[in-house]
Amino acid sequence: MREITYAEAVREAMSEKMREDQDVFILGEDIGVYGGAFGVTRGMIEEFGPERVRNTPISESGIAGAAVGSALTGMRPILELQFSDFITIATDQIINQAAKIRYMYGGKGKVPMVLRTPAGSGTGAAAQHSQSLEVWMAHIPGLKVIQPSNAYDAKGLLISAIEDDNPVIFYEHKLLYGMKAEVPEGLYRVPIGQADIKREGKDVTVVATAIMVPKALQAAETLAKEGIQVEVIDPRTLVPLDEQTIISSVSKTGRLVVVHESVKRAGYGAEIASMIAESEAFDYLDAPIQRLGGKAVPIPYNPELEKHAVPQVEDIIQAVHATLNREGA
Amino acid sequence: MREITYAEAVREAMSEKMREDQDVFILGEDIGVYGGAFGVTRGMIEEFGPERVRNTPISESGIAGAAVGSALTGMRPILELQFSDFITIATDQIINQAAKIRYMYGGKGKVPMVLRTPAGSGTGAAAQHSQSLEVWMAHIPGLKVIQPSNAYDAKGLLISAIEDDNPVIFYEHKLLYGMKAEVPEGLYRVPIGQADIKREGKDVTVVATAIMVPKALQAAETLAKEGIQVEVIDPRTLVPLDEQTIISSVSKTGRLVVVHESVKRAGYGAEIASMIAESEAFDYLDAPIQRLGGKAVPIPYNPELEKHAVPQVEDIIQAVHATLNREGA
Amino acid sequence: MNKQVELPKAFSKERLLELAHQMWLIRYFDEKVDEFFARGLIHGTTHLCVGQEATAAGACAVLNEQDKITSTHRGHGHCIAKGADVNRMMAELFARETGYCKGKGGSMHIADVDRGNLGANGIVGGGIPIAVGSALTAKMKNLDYVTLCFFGDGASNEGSFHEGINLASVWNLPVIFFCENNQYGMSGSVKEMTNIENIGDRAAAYGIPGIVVEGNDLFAVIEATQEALERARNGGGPTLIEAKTYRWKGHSKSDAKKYRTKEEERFWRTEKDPLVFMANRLIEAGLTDEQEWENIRLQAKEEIEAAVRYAEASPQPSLDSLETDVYA
Amino acid sequence: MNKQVELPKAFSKERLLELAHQMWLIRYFDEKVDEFFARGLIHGTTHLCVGQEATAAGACAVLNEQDKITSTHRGHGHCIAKGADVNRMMAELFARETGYCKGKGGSMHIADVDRGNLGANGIVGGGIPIAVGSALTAKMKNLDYVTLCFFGDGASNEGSFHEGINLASVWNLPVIFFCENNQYGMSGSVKEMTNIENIGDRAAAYGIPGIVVEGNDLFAVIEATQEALERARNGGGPTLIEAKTYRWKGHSKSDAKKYRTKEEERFWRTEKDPLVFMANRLIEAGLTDEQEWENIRLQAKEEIEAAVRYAEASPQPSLDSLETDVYA
Ligand SMILES: Cc1ncc(C[n+]2csc(CCOP(=O)(O)OP(=O)(O)O)c2C)c(N)n1
Ligand SMILES: Cc1ncc(C[n+]2csc(CCOP(=O)(O)OP(=O)(O)O)c2C)c(N)n1
Ligand SMILES: [Mg+2]
Ligand SMILES: [Mg+2]
Repeated sequence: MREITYAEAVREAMSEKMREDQDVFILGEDIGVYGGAFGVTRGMIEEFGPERVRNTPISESGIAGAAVGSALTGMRPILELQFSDFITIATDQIINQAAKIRYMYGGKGKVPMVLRTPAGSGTGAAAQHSQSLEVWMAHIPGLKVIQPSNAYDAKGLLISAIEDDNPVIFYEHKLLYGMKAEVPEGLYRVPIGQADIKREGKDVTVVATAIMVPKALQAAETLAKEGIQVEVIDPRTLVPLDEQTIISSVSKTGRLVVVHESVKRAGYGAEIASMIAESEAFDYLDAPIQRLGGKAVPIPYNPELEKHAVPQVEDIIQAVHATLNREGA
Repeated sequence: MREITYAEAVREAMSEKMREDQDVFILGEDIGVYGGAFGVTRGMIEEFGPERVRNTPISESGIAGAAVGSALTGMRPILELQFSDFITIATDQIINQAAKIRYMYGGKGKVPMVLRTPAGSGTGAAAQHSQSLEVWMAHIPGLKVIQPSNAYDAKGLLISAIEDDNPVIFYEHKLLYGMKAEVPEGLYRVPIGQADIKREGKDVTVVATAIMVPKALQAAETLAKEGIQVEVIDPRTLVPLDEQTIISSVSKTGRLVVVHESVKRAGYGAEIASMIAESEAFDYLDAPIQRLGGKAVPIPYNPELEKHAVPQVEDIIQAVHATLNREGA
Repeated sequence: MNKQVELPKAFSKERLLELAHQMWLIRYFDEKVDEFFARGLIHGTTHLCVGQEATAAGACAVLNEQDKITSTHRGHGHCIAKGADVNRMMAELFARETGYCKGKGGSMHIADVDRGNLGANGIVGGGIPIAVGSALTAKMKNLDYVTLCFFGDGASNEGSFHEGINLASVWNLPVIFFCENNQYGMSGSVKEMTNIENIGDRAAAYGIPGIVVEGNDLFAVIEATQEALERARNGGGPTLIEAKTYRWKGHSKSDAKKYRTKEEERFWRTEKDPLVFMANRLIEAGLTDEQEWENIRLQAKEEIEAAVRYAEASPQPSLDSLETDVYA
Repeated sequence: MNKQVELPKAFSKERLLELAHQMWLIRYFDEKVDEFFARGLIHGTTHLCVGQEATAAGACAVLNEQDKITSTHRGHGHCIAKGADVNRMMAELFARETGYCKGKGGSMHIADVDRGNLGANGIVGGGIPIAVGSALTAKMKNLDYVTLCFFGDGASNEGSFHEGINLASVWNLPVIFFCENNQYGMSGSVKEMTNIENIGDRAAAYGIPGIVVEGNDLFAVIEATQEALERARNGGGPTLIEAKTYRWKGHSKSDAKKYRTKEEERFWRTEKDPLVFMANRLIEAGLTDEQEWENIRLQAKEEIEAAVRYAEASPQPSLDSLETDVYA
């Protein structure tokens, strides 16, 4: 099958849905001829025109609200925020409005919108352009939260997200944009709420998200050479979370390492680790759960510092070793 | 010793610091003759005048930025946000600016500000005025996060917060405002980063925050009658977190229940539970950790529904029973 | 702003009396809510629009059923004026299952999306960009409706006001930004919170027309809104209307009103009551008399009593409903 | 806006030539950064202000050492104009320990708080309320400094613009809002993103003076800023200045510039170069000649080469520094 990049997969999902459904449109800053800050919408305004690929003023809260209002009245907007850090300017509309409208209104009205936004460090853009705040959104009832780790999942999940009748926050990772995978043409769906076992193994479960999935797979590869069989699980969607897949895996392996790029303290890894600590898998745990996450620092500019601010393949390998060197509890 | 309410304690901390230090001032919506949405600043404009008790337009992002800018240039602002839900409008200034400035500037500049804001449900104010989003702030490096559960702690912690050279988010709970405790006159400090054992016990550790502290104490009282000795720990400050006090307690009791009002999913309880699951206390755990938190719903208006959306005394009692009925793992 | 406008020609006598009835409904609804609050029989908080009946009624009077509104925390009047059933509104305030939001929303979140009320909003200014989005739908789907966005003088200092109006302007959307300037936010006087005479003048910052109107004169409000509505329907884009009015009551339940004088309150209550103004105009024009007017008033009053009975007789929502309606 | 302003009387010949030198420094600094970026030797992203030298230099020319600025993502010019050391700036772009931020901040976060540069900002509009806060300090502490807040045309559509200026206006603060209208945001043309002729006209929405000025004319910028500065120092409150200019380069590293025409670019480069304009004026006035001007240019060029050498010779920050500087 042909291979395309993650960015192309995201674009293709949007384009195919827009061809099919007139209610779907995109809005965001510089998504027109500029093609968006990361080139994801490149070429789309040429196909769909400026009404449906709608360049906006620099007004994150205004355009988020416009997305909410248009969704509430029958459109299916896709809002591109240039950097996920800018959710901080749009949070009222996302979490006080979009997430709560249906509930506050007693089950009437719906807000079928997708907020797509690139997250993560590794591009030298420093503290205000490199955050991973997905746990904020995962904490808010009424939202769904998606973090695809490869091009195939990105396309299939984005199609599901666009078809979903709820506000969906769709995190893209900047360092994944250029990575290729086999991606079918045409509409297909990856279900929201289904984790994916990216690699099977019996010795230790590594739950990784977004850019940490390829890193975990790389770590697993190295560890396999030492005879350690790592099972790598990608939740793919944080809300809803496919708890069962993770519980089953940990019940089998008895060991869990959770890894994400986002700051470790109060990151989503804490939810996964706690969920396991509360579940029936607890009784199968042979070692303390290990969480890996970003250090408690803003992302620095210097490339070496930047790299060390978030987990690397080596850290995952080390964590796996550490958990295996533990006697059963 | 005289007893005063939590709201009075907060006011006294501000007033005493303002008498002592000309750089301290308050800004916020309706904090003047109105006395603030919850009456916390009542009487202060009469003493300190409108320059230092500065009524603002309804512009959360603007006034948060004004606080940041004034702190960066030598003042020590206290920003009152009327409801903690409105942090959603000020998050850029709080987390992209205040929290990161010093780091981004390579250790130069400081932002000694306190953001005081009432959180929590129980007042019938419904979904947009009842949230507990403290975990958002706890996830952000560069901030300190405080959640006092009684009048004594509120005053002592607020004084510490005002004297701290960093941005501090100070969560007050609406239902605690009217509760009284013995509070000394004059300046005293409760250190930031020191948990408090509100009740000693040997059978199970309950870590509770804010309004859940009095509820946990009530549960402990009831359980004591059954011969169950609950240790109730109030972290008081989420960042920095006094991990050691919690680890020691759990190592002693072997059982942990974490309870907060905030939505359970990806709430701060997940951080506490995971921290324990990773710590040396793991080996002492005799039962899975139990987390109690708000249900995954926006806070509803109806008083009965509202009550059931967040943990109640009964739920804590049940969780303690459940954890005690478990065999050692 | 102070000239006396003509009675709206397009409005029959019946329609005008209907509006009188509506304004009385609004007044009595909020008077009743006030009473029940004071007696501790309603929970939460509430923001009453007594004294502001003419802005709600006048602005909505020219809208049709397809047109939409976004409302505010002080939204009971907008809601009634957009045609809501006072029974279900009152039931919502009583947190009953029969309420507009099944008891989940309360005063600040009453909505009736199907009939064009996109909802009250607890976030000051929060509804402004949402109204823009609604107008965007109309434009993109080629629908004929106009969206009218209510907000207060206080909200005009929020970033959402600026961003929302700028968006609507550059996209030339069919939306009316309707500012009810009741002189105060919670306590902050518009004179201290802005440095300009008229909020309507802010329209110039977006290249759209701004109109300042006497908000307690129903007919002036109708005239201004009609003009804006026609512009919007004809592709002329947004208008900012500022209607000067006054809230008689405190901001919300516990308000000592120290930020304003008793004299000022008395002036607005006695000299500028929108209902007295309307009665005088209609009687003057021979369209009603004191007896009929009194009947209308009593009729509205009784409907509100009935709404209370309806609400009180309605069931509480079941606990099972706590976790429903989160997702569609 | 198009009248030719007088050379500023308060400025000696030496001072004017110093400004010429500064403008050349700005130009060569950013040209050099561009080159190093293209060669992959600088990391991250950067926003160059080549073509906009007169706004940075002119606005800062009237400020004293105590006065403060807030800057933007496109901030190298502001930084140099406020007196920064180009060595330490370049070292920061090279992510070295000797950089202004010890390599932690990079292009978008250079600050020099002690000398009144409160920092560049990666958030469009983010610096506006911060400038207001800085001005508030001046007022509350009775300090004599004025804060000048740089931002772009794109930023003027952010809520922070509206909230910040309104606050400064009602508090009558000593602050100058200085909008560098370079015609585009990232790609969005100001003509499509606002519906008005001049961003300066938005001042009226806050009851403050608005000035629109030719941004590539150093002397016009100086005159306008001087007027605003005096107003601020004398308790007259804020001013909004809009300076029309143009960025020669793309928005940031990868910009095909499809949103504008080659002709437009050529026009600004050839007809409106702020350095050519300045040279002509000074030579015309007999304050310099071509030889001297050329020497100034070469001197600046060499300083930038030296800055590169300084940066390249500087050490990388140690890994230990990763976790320091988070808290004070
Ligand atoms: C974003 C936000 N800030 C503050 C509040 C608290 N608050 C509720 S109503 C109100 C005053 C609003 O004033 P205005 O817009 O003039 O409307 P009015 O109450 O006068 O109808 C305030 C400050 C809020 N609900 N939302
Ligand atoms: C809040 C926010 N939104 C979007 C961006 C991405 N961005 C960076 S610069 C820029 C354009 C800014 O335009 P303008 O204010 O005119 O400044 P200029 O780049 O022209 O100097 C954009 C959209 C950002 N950094 N911050
Ligand atoms: Mg008002
Ligand atoms: Mg620009």
